[in-house]
Amino acid sequence: MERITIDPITRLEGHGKIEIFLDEKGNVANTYFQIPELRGFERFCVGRQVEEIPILTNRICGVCPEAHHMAGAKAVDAVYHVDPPRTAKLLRELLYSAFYVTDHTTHFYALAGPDFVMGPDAPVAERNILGVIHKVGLEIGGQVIQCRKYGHTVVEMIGGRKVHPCTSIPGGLTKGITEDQRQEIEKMGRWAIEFAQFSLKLFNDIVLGNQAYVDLILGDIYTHRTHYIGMVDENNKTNFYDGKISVVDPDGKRLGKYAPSEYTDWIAEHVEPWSYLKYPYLKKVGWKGFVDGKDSGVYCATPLSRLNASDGMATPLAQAEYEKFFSTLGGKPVHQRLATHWARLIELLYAAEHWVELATDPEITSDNFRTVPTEKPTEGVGIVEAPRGTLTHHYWTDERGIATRVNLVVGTTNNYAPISMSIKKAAQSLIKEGTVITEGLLNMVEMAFRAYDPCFGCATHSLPGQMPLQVTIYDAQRNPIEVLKQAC
Amino acid sequence: METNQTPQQRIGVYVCHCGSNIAGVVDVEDVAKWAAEKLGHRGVVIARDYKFMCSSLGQELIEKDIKELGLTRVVVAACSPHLHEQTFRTACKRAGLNPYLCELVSIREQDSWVHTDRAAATVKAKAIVSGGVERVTFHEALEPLRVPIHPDSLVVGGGIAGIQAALEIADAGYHVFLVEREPSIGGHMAQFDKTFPTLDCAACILTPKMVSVGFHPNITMLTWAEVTHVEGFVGNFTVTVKQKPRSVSTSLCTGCGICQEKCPKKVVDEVYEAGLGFRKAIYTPFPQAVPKYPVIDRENCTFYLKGTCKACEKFCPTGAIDFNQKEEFIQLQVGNIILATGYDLFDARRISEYGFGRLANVFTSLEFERMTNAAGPTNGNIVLRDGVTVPKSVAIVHCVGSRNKNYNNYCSSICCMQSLKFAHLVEERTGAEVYNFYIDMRTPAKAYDEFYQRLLEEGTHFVRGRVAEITDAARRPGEEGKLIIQAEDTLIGKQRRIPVDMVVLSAALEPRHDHKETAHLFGLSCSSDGWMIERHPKLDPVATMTEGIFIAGCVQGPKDIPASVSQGAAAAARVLGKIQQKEIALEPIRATVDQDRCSGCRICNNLCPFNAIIFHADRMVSEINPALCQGCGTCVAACPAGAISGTGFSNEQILAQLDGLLLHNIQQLSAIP
Amino acid sequence: MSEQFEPVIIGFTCNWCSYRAADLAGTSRIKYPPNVRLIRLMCSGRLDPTFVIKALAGGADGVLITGCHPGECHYLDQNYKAMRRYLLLRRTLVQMGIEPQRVKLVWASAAEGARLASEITKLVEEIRLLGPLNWPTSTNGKVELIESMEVPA
Amino acid sequence: MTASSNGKPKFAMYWASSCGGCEIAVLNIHEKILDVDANFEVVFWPVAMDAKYKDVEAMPDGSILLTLFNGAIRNDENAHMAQLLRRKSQILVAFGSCANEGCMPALANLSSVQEIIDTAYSTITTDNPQGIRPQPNYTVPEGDLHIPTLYPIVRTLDQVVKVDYYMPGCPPESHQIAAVIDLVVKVLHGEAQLPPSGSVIGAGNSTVCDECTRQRDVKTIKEFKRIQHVMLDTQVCILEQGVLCSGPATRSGCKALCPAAGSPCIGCYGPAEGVLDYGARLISAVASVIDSNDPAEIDRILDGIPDPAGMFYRFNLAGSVLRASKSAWLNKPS
Repeated sequence: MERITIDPITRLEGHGKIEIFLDEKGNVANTYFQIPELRGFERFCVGRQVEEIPILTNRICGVCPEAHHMAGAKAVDAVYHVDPPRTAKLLRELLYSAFYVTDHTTHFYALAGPDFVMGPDAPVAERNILGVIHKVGLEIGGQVIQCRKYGHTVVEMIGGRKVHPCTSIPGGLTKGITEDQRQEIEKMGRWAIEFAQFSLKLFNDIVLGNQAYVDLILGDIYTHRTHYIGMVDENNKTNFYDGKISVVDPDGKRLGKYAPSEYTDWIAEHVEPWSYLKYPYLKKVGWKGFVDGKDSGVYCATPLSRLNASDGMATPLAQAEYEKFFSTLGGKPVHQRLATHWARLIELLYAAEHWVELATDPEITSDNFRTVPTEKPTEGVGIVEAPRGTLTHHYWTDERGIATRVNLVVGTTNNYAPISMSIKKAAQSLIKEGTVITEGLLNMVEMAFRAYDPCFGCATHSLPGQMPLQVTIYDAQRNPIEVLKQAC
Repeated sequence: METNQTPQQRIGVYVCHCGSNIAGVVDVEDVAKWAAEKLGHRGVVIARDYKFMCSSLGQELIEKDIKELGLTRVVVAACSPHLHEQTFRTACKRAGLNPYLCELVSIREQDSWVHTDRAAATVKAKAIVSGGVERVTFHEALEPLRVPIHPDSLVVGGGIAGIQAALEIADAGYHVFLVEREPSIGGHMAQFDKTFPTLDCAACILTPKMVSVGFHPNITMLTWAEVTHVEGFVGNFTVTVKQKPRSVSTSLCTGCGICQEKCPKKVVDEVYEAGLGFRKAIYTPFPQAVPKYPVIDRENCTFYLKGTCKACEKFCPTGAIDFNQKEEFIQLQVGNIILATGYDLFDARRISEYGFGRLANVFTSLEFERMTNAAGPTNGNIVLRDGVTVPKSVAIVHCVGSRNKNYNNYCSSICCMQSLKFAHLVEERTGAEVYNFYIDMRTPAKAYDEFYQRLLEEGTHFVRGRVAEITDAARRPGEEGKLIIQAEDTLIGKQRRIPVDMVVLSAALEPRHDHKETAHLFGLSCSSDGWMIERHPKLDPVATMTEGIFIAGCVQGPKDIPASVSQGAAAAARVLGKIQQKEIALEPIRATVDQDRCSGCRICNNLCPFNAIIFHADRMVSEINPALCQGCGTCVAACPAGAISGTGFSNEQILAQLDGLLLHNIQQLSAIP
Repeated sequence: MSEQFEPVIIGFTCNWCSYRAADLAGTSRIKYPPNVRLIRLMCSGRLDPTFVIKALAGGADGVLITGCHPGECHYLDQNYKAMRRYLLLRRTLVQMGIEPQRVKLVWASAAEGARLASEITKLVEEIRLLGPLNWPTSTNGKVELIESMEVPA
Repeated sequence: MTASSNGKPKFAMYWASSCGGCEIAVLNIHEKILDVDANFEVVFWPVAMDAKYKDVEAMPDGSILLTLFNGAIRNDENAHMAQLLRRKSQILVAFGSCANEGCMPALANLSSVQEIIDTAYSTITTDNPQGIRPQPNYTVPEGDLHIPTLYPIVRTLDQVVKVDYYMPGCPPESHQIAAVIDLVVKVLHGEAQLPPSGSVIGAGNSTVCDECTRQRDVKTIKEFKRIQHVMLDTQVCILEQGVLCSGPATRSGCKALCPAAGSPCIGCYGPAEGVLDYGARLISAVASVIDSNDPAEIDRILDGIPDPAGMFYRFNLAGSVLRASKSAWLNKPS
């Protein structure tokens, strides 16, 4: 049997590895997407002082430590049965919105951008952020860097540090912000709104304006009819920091909403012996393997999922884009994975708008940002929407507040099954009777991949969408007959 | 691992046989051979064994190698550094090697003397040598710290030992401060009548010394005073003395004694008269008191209690009475300190079966001393409590509170002779029958046993056995109204009941009740019995572990007058020796702060009991004053930044020694038998 | 020699009390097992927990920390600092899977040669019962095992 | 000095078992990144470019001038890459806490791998009736699949290969990274000298307190408190307020960010110069200032530190003298 190995960087580096097996006819028999790393946070968080865990779990992922810090913070609030003052919540959410802006920007320009801006067929060497800058103009590069700077500035102001924030503790934050800082934050937020609008316009002009891209997006290769989940507020509008998790089926029908404490009724994780990463699925529907449809518990948790699972966006500009999104793509739910890039930009706009809302809240500079817990610690769940999926932290403690048990269902993990399915589908559509459209294969698989913005830092530790692929095609004797490479 | 990066040195290893003391248990030749073979890669260029390394020949051996082989480090495996460290350091110095580049490791006290298994002891010796080799590699060439010695001295305690010490130093021409807790110097000896074995009058030999102390131009007497604080170190002590208010101006008082006559308040004299006699509220403890000035005992003085009286003031011809005197604190600068604080007498009440305090005619030795004293409460007459009846039979009990695991294990060493003295005085003054109950008769010193022989001839009865009980419960005819001594006569192996009129208990000498506080105050340590520990029990009996602080008399352990006097003189000689040196070389074991690396976290700041660590708020760094640092290393161990290092006991040295002891430096452990 | 396990114990002594107690044990010819090897410090206050950890990691089966009795420290009260460190270190070592009995704090004055000897004898027996520590980083431990070890299926 | 075709020396950056925060920190030097581009030929940097592993293997030994290696050694792949890059690089820098001392993920060294795996695949949400455990080698109908083998304990880079320089921090602060890049560029232009091999770079030579602006007094601690239970005074030393702070023992260089933000230093910059065991230092310091001489009371006070190993070895366990708990070493569940 012939075997194709798609191995990011190399089999020995191991940040995610794809094995494609062909049958005798040369068609795809099966594909395996393996995650080769386990660090065991669920074990070594046990025995720690529970207030340490939001800092500890930062180290799960240096790309979205803010997400882990927030989920952890909410979990320890729950463990101590303490409700932080409104100011604390505002500040945490402000930090989180700024982080979202940075993260989505990075992904769109550095990772997804090249595919569209440069075009899928552009030479490898140009298909990177520098290529984008050359094409669209240096000032864009400048603005992307500017946007990252602004985001990290806010994260540092509220979170204490640019990477791995440290200020969230049970009952609130260890610090507030001054009026001067608030003004600076507001200024940066208003800039971010413009930048987000500009980005949407860019997407509009370059992508939606180009029928080839639109066809690509709507193409069947990238379509999966899965369930979708995403956090919504009390008005069922998309929210990143707080609310309930809305679950919709492939027809867009809402199966229900669960509160953090109820997550175990909804989510379960399937284990395969050939990968360290588990496969979350909808418990109520059940695990039916790597398949689409209403009867399969496979679900997706991405910007696209969040839009599918919500009734709209809580801010006016983003709401408008939300409506345009679904009307353009033929109503809810949207199953085409490449649309995720557009959805991400809509979230970018929402995050920027919300950033300013929060920065202009009169209570944001109040020094009432701590409530000292008085109750005995027990158990608590904290959920936030990480950019790459719903993030759940669940801690149990003894009466001294020492963790006795920890469970984590992490952002990208939610999408492990759908990603595997997309890979298989891409492979199947491109490998027929032993003929391999190599150039396309590489590219298509990579794009399928990138739509999810997979962050195996969260599951293992490589970077979002940083999946430079190398495809080696082996003949039946397992001799490499062709090697192709692809940059991000 | 440290061991791989140690600078290469040329090390000589010298293993001592110490006759058979070490060689008897440790295979010293093998140890030396092993060191040469197995530690060559660690820098050992020569390893020898020798009968007595400390002998001049042994030392020459080392010096020769230093010169000829160009040794840069020396390890001697022999006895405890506390015995011969200096010896070998000096040897190195003679050969031109900095003395601190020599390490003496103990394979005698810590190996051959405590182990019997030859093989195991030899392995341990190898490990110890290996530890020394690794450690010495990190030794630095050091210069001893030289500090000037303040010529003045402090003697604490005005008993015979303290008096002797003070006079010796003062006569040599140096100034002495003599601090005494009581109103007068003299101590216990001033309470005695006769002294054994010569039976000469205690007062007659003591008073002249007291007087010369009083008049000596080089002695400042601070009586009715106590040391409250000691700071600094050898050569440079700062001592704070609390002068309790006498309520009498020493500049005006002539010591005429009228105040004592006129004072209406009689007080039982628990201290000097041992409770047998009375004194006034304003008093000098005894007629020959030095200084002559009385003190007012404010607890008992009517004026202080009721606010009226002032009889003393009324009658004082010089207007010396000063009711408003306050206590003062005097600071003294001294170079050396002699501690001669003496002993407390065992409280015989603790042995209830002996009935003291319950049975009227049971007396303690000190009561008896006062009774026999012509100037005492009974004018020297030996009588029962009623003050008139002369006893017809007297029992003297030895070892009361001594050599008894319930009280004190030790022998108080003076009781036997004291009891013999008592027996003789009873015999001489009353002709009564005298029974001495003893466990063992201890009369070792000059002319002591002769005195015992004399007593035997005088017809004193000696019963060998510990007294079980003293009771007034008569069981047989002839016992009525008597005190019955119940004891086993171990010589005839019989229980005996002996009725007597009077019993004298030879009470033990005990450490001062406040010996722990004293030890802490002066930075000394006490044995489990409570006596201060000397630097060496045989070779250095008056020095202590603390440079510049000496002990003399009973503070070091029970002893009689001659022994106390000679210790006082010996301590004085040691002090004079130090003063003569003018300056003293101190072990350069000190901690220092690396100013660049100190973060000013202030963890170390209150860890130093000698206040050697100063924090510079301007630069936010801590610094150590080498003059005050005593080198304990606590701050070195505590500094979280590793910014404090300690010479002589650096992390490198200790960790290297550790690796050596664990034989990490040896490639294959199989090399060890 | 018999087959029984002979532990190696590192003892830290204070120059003023326990080291002299060891000397006294020697001069009094009091016997104790040869398993302990002493390091002299100026004071138990000099004891850096690093020394204890290094000893255990370096192949010692036990560590004895000695100092002057409370209140009798030659440097007034530095031995209390040693006690505080010891109590915290011991809690940490337990988490590292090291039996607390392997590290012992004993007060011994310069006069207590006999006591020091009997404490050493006791400790040797206790550790003999516990068996070897053989910490993998030590020469007698098996540090190679981590290169080779596979996750059990 | 090896120059590439375009005359520029070769640069590489790699992650082993890490979180990616180090890469983010490097990206956060913003414009400075262009200096790297201008002065180096980046031959291997998974985050920023297509990384051709086979090409790296093909390079002559020592042909990469500078490699920044972040992440700890958790499995055989990490170890393999460490050895490969050691061979190919003239200067290998342990970059970030994981490579230097293990970082927080090395707290895994308190448990056996077996416990870690058993825990991960039996959590409350895991649907795993047959108790499946991932296998390094597994045969599916179509063929054999391989995933790396976890080592019993997490190791630091220099426990696997020789390291030339150490750059601590979780992650290293961007201003420090920029400073180091400046230095290297200067060296390339012969305007500066490299520090002696084995040195720590991109950090201060004191500890965090040196950069902390809080007022400090002598320390006497009667009670240890948990941060959630105290309203910390923003002006006063956190440790003096009874909350454990690693500042005194932690190498300076971060500008005391955490204390400035009202939370204690967690120690990510690791031990100060010449310190053998970070945790032991901190234990010694903290215990020394406990304000009691009574063993029973001291024990009561110490109950305020329920997880000493976790607090004192938060970042440093893999780099500590003991390196791991006995159960981890022997892979025997405690």
